[in-house]
Amino acid sequence: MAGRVNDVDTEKRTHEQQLIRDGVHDVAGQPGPMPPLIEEHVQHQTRTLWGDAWYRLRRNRLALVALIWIAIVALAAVTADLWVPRMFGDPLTINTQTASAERLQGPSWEHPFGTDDLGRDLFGRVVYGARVSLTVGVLATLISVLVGVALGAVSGFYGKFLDALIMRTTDIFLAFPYILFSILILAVLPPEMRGIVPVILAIGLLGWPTFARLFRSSVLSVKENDYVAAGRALGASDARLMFRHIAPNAIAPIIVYATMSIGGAILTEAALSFLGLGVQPPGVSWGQMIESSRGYLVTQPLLVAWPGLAILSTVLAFTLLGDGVRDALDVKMKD
Amino acid sequence: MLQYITKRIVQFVPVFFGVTLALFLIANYMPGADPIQMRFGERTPPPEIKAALIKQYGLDRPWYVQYGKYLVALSPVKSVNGSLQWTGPDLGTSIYTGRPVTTILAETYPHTIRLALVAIMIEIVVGIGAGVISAVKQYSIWDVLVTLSTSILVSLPVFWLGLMLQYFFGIWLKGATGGAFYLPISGASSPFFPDWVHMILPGITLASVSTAYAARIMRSQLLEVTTQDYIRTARAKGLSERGVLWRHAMKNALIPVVTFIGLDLGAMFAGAVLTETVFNWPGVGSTISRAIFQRDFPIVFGSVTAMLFAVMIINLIVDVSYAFLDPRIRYGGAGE
Amino acid sequence: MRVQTRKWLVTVLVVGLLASVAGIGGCAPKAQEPEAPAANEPVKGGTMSFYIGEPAYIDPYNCQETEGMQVTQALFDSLTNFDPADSTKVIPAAAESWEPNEDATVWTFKLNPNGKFSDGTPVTAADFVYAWNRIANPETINTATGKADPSIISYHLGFIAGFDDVAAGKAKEMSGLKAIDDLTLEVTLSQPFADFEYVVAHPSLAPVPKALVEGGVPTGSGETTVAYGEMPVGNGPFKMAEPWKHNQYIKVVRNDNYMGDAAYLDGVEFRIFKDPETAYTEFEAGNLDFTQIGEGKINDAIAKYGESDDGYTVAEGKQVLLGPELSTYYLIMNNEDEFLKNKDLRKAITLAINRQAICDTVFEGTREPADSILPPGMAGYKAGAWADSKYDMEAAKTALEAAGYPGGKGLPTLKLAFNSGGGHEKIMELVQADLKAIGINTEFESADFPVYLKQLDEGKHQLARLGWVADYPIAYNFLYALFDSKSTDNKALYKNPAVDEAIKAAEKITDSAARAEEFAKIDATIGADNPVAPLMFYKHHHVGSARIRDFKFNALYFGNFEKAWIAADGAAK
Amino acid sequence: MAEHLLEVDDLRMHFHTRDGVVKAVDGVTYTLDAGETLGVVGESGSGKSVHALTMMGLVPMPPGRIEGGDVRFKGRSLLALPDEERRRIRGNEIAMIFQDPMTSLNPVYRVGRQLAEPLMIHKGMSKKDAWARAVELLRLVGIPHPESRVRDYPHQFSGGMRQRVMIAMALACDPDILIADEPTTALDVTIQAQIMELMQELQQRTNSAIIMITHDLGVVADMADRVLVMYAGRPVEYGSTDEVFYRPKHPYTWGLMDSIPRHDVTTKGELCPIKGQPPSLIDAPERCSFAPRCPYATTVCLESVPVLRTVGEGHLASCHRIGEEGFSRIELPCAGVGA
Repeated sequence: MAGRVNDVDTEKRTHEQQLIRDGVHDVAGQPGPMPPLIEEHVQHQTRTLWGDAWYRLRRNRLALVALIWIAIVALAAVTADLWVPRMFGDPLTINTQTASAERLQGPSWEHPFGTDDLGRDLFGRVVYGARVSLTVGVLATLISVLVGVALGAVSGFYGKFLDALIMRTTDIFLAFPYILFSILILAVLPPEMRGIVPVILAIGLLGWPTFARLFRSSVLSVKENDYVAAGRALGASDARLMFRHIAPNAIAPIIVYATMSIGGAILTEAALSFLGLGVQPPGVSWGQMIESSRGYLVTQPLLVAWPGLAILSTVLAFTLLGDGVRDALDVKMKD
Repeated sequence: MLQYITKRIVQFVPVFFGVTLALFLIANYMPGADPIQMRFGERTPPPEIKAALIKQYGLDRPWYVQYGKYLVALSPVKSVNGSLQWTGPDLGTSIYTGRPVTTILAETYPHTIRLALVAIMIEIVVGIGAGVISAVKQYSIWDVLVTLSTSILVSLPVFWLGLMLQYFFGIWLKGATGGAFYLPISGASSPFFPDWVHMILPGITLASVSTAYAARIMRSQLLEVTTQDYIRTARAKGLSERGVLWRHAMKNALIPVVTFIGLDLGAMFAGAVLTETVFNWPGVGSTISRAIFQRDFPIVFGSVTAMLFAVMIINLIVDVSYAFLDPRIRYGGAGE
Repeated sequence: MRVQTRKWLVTVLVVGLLASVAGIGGCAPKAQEPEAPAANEPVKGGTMSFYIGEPAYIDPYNCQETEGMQVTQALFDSLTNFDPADSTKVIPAAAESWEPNEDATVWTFKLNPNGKFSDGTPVTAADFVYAWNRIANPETINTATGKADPSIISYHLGFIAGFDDVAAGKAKEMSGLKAIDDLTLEVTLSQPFADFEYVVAHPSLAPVPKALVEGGVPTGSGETTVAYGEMPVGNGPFKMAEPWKHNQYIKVVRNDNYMGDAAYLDGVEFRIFKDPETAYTEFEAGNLDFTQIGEGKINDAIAKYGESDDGYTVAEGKQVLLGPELSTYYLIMNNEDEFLKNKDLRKAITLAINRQAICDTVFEGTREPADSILPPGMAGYKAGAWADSKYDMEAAKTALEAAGYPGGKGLPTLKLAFNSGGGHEKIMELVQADLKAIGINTEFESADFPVYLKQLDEGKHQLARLGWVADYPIAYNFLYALFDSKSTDNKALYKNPAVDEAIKAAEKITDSAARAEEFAKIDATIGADNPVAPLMFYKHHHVGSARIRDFKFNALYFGNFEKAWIAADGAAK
Repeated sequence: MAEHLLEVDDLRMHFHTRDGVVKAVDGVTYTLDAGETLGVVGESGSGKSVHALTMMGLVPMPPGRIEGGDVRFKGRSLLALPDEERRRIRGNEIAMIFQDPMTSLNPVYRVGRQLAEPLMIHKGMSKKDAWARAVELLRLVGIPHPESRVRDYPHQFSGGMRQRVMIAMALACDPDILIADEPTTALDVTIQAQIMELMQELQQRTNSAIIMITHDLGVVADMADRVLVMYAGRPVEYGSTDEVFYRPKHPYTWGLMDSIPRHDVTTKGELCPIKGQPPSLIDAPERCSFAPRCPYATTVCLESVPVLRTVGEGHLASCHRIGEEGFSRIELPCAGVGA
């Protein structure tokens, strides 16, 4: 049948600019040699996928604001010891002799958010609470990602029995309400084990099924691609295929989902602490602050409002950042 | 279709055994608790009484015997005096109150279902509505509003939203109107409000996150669907925009939304621990979480069992309706 | 009821709207406005709504917690009753009179001949025998489930001869319990116990009608009957209006067959909430007549509703009750622990705790620092009986030095255990801060209640919190249970043979004043050893609505519904 | 001059995106008469599909915006018509067939319903009549057992059958103009021929005009009366099929020709695809848009946009160098990138 017009479609702007540059330089003289088209295209993609994504992320104003906010919160949390006690008094220690005079003060220069019912600076407590929230969010997600990606890879790559086993296990995990599962696990732990570590483990180990499924389906679809078949034909080992070919291409949805998961983990930690299963006093976490000031909802609603707003703003930042990353990496995902 | 349902039920079996077995093992290998003592509070009972109770609950038996007994009791048909009879499943009695778990479930489940239905209604009406508006008026102020508010809603701690709603509608509003107008903020009923008024705030709270997701999914699906070739075909045929939207885009876009809402309904039937806790809603979620704290394992096992079955049935209904919406599933073979 | 409800809502809405349109400002609660002076005579009518948590049981045989007890004591009269005017005294109830023998081992009770159950059947001594054996028998059937469900409060009857045999399943009936005739009950005890007249006042020791317990209770609608446990029939001033609506409410109405004065109230609705916070909000909304005040709101409530004069009785504008309860919150120190067996260390700890700060911050000054394990209002209490139960940092430091740990040196981090979810975190945070101030480091070990209880049972704890609530206003109830070496409730593992002996001897003294004096001495003896650190005495933190009158909520946590009434012009608010 | 069935006059459709203005269609002009077939050829992104969608009013606006020109159908300006009237023309007087039959049918409705839809909308038929007509249409396009197939869902048809359904749907209302947008691209070679045959057969029967959008020069050579070659949103050459095929004037058309395997030229048997990429249409500079890829380009090509000028009998082309002395097609060595 008749030949077709060159039909490789691409609309990469940078690529186009380069073409024009090359072309225009040569127009005056002889038609210059064009770079080999196909290779150039692929090379370009692998070289600048992340660069492109970063470029697009930076252009997303909401995502940028979110990123900055997360950076501020993280910085404040990390450096809290250096400035919070000096500026607002140690928010983690109670002075029982002054507590009753200092308690439940409204916002002031000295205490921007006021003081809590035991006379401690609320702003400082919110800042310290960020430590727990961010730590739990990041570490729990990391655990979910590691476990999920590993099992998803095994499942997608080897299929058959292992696949069935892992997928049925995810069924079991997903059939049971997440929050109930974590309550159950945390509740039955011996009391000396309560605290931030089991919370991270519980959230992390309950979150893997989604990552496993996500990675598995990415692996399955990427596996079908020609270059994997080509790699296989060339005798590449499984591990090499996995790390060189499949993983880099299947990781984008994982990154997107992980970003959003951090927010989710922060919410879960808050919920668990609210139910009394998370961080135990004298540690501070936002959820636990809400729990312990719930009684003041009528008289001092701000006590409940501040930590809630801290959770909201931080999780919102991760949500928006996740949206931004998704758009930047151009990953199709269900909301 | 029948095959489809059978397959679903077959898939449920390992999930059921997996979850219940896991529960039994957790209950047995991480004891460290004395649920019987819980009944006596901070006062220590005479050992004979405690022994009698432990025996009565079979807590002195090995876990596999307990598990076996649980499975046998679960069977709704049992041999009574040598003949098989329909006795209904027996889920044992609560350690803490001594009441039958089935009775407790019969009291709590209606509340959970009521609240779930209200939340689902909100989700359908508000979620789908907002999603459609925001997709149809893409880039308009409405779209921005919907997108922003859904982002905020999915980032809200549910329990905090509940508390804030309690403050504004139960406490602040009451003060502001001199006590004339406010909403009840706890419980499922009171002599002062019709029952449905009690469902408003918990309903909104429970629906919040899901509504946001439903709106997001609806929006992205509708936007996705409207870029499909068959939508262009419909336009090329001369259909009006309204016709294109409602007749061609909606049904396709709704399929994933229906799935989401269905699964969500299933999840809600499992009880909304946080919402129920904040609003003191006497549903299965708060019952389970309280039972976990009290190590009242008969209630935990019973509720989880009921919950698993409820979720399975809902999922089944969702699958069937999904097939009803999408002929590619109904007639097997997804096209390509 | 329902119809009226809606009308009420609509009216409120309409009125509210009209008011706001007209700019009148709406209808605020009338609490502070002086009422017309007419209404000081009790009037009949009205239903009082009363907050409780979901009870475990309202059948007296197994009624243990305050929730169910509120209902039971409205439905039943036991042999005696605590005097509403002075809860350290008992007054006749189902029994007209009673008498112990010389060493308080045989008690004879004469029943009130007018005593009737609410269905009209007379109350006889046999009903008491039946009820009490039912409590003692570990095979007793829980009527609500139809299954064996041993009573967990049978310890009330532990002194009755033959109790041990019944509890062990060797006998069906207690040999010490005899119905001499319809109106005479004779109880023989296995050891002298002069405080027995207080024990029998407990609401769970009420008579029950055997026929209904075993055959079910007619609900009044058609032929249907329900289990006795769902709708108990008793001999008290009120009777169940309908079966228990679990997790929602329990409704009782005036019992016209009551032997005493008929109640003014038409009924009481015990409204069930999961937590007091919600109940309080409902109260503020005008939907409840009586509830607890949650933490953080007490001063606010006092400002709004006024403080009751005697701390127990609700009067208009003086609605917040802050009367002391007969219970003590204390910190156990494991007397067998490697470190805490050191008496001086215990002394240092108890001296280091700023009890006033706990009362002021966590409870807004509405609890009192404990200066003894016995609470005030109990016979035998003497202010300052435990000399070291006070905040004195310097003395604490000295004691710590004397203990061999100057400035805490040499002392490991001690475990401070408490049950989570009970609102103890803040108290423990304060304790922790105080101990740290003298150099004792502690770490929290919080657990869910059943786990916590098991830990205490196993004696693995070092420092732990507990609260002890008196069943009856007698010192024995505290001192024996908490400090006798044989008592299973002696979680401090305190062992002092002299104390054991003294308690036993005191119970032979039939003269109450002399007995109280003896117990006061025992209390001081124990206090010198600081086996525990009493932290504070509980106080009521309750509030009633402006429309209820003469409602007394006594130190033992019992509401006196039979004398309460509702002001005729009292609105729902 | 006699009124043409369709007159496209300097049509310009630009997309205003965040990255800049995309001049997707930038000055397309031609006429079409009843029974005539116009072939529109060009690479992807040359604006050939967009110009058809613009006529149909199927370009979402925004981001699209008509920057000038007009489309007159039977003397009436389509672009000026109110939406409602335009809708009445769509699918009724002007119908369109799309590239991918796999996705162009709504998966959740039976084909009968989808076929009946235009009939009910435009002809006011009852549901029953419309379905009866749908069966007829299926028979017309050669679908076996149309009585039962009409109740089937799209996924139950093969690709070729679906395109037949699409054609049936387009023909339902006997349109005056049928726009076929790469109707065979997604199909097997043998099926392609069948579909083309079917279209020609139906055209003879109904005397409708066809705009055949394709990048397949073979199809154009077989079917079209006239050819429009587009590049980067602009027409580069226009004329009768014979003129354009035998006397192509534009270097781009030459390139297209070179990329066809020709049986009449025996040299080497090598294919010479056009090197490089079609340009981005975003903020295209004012120059010949083909210049960067054009082996003949000189500095003049970078200075301004060439205009269409007559180069033969009804034959137009836009190249600065046409008419220049010594400007003619030369045999270029292929760069070795196989097709």
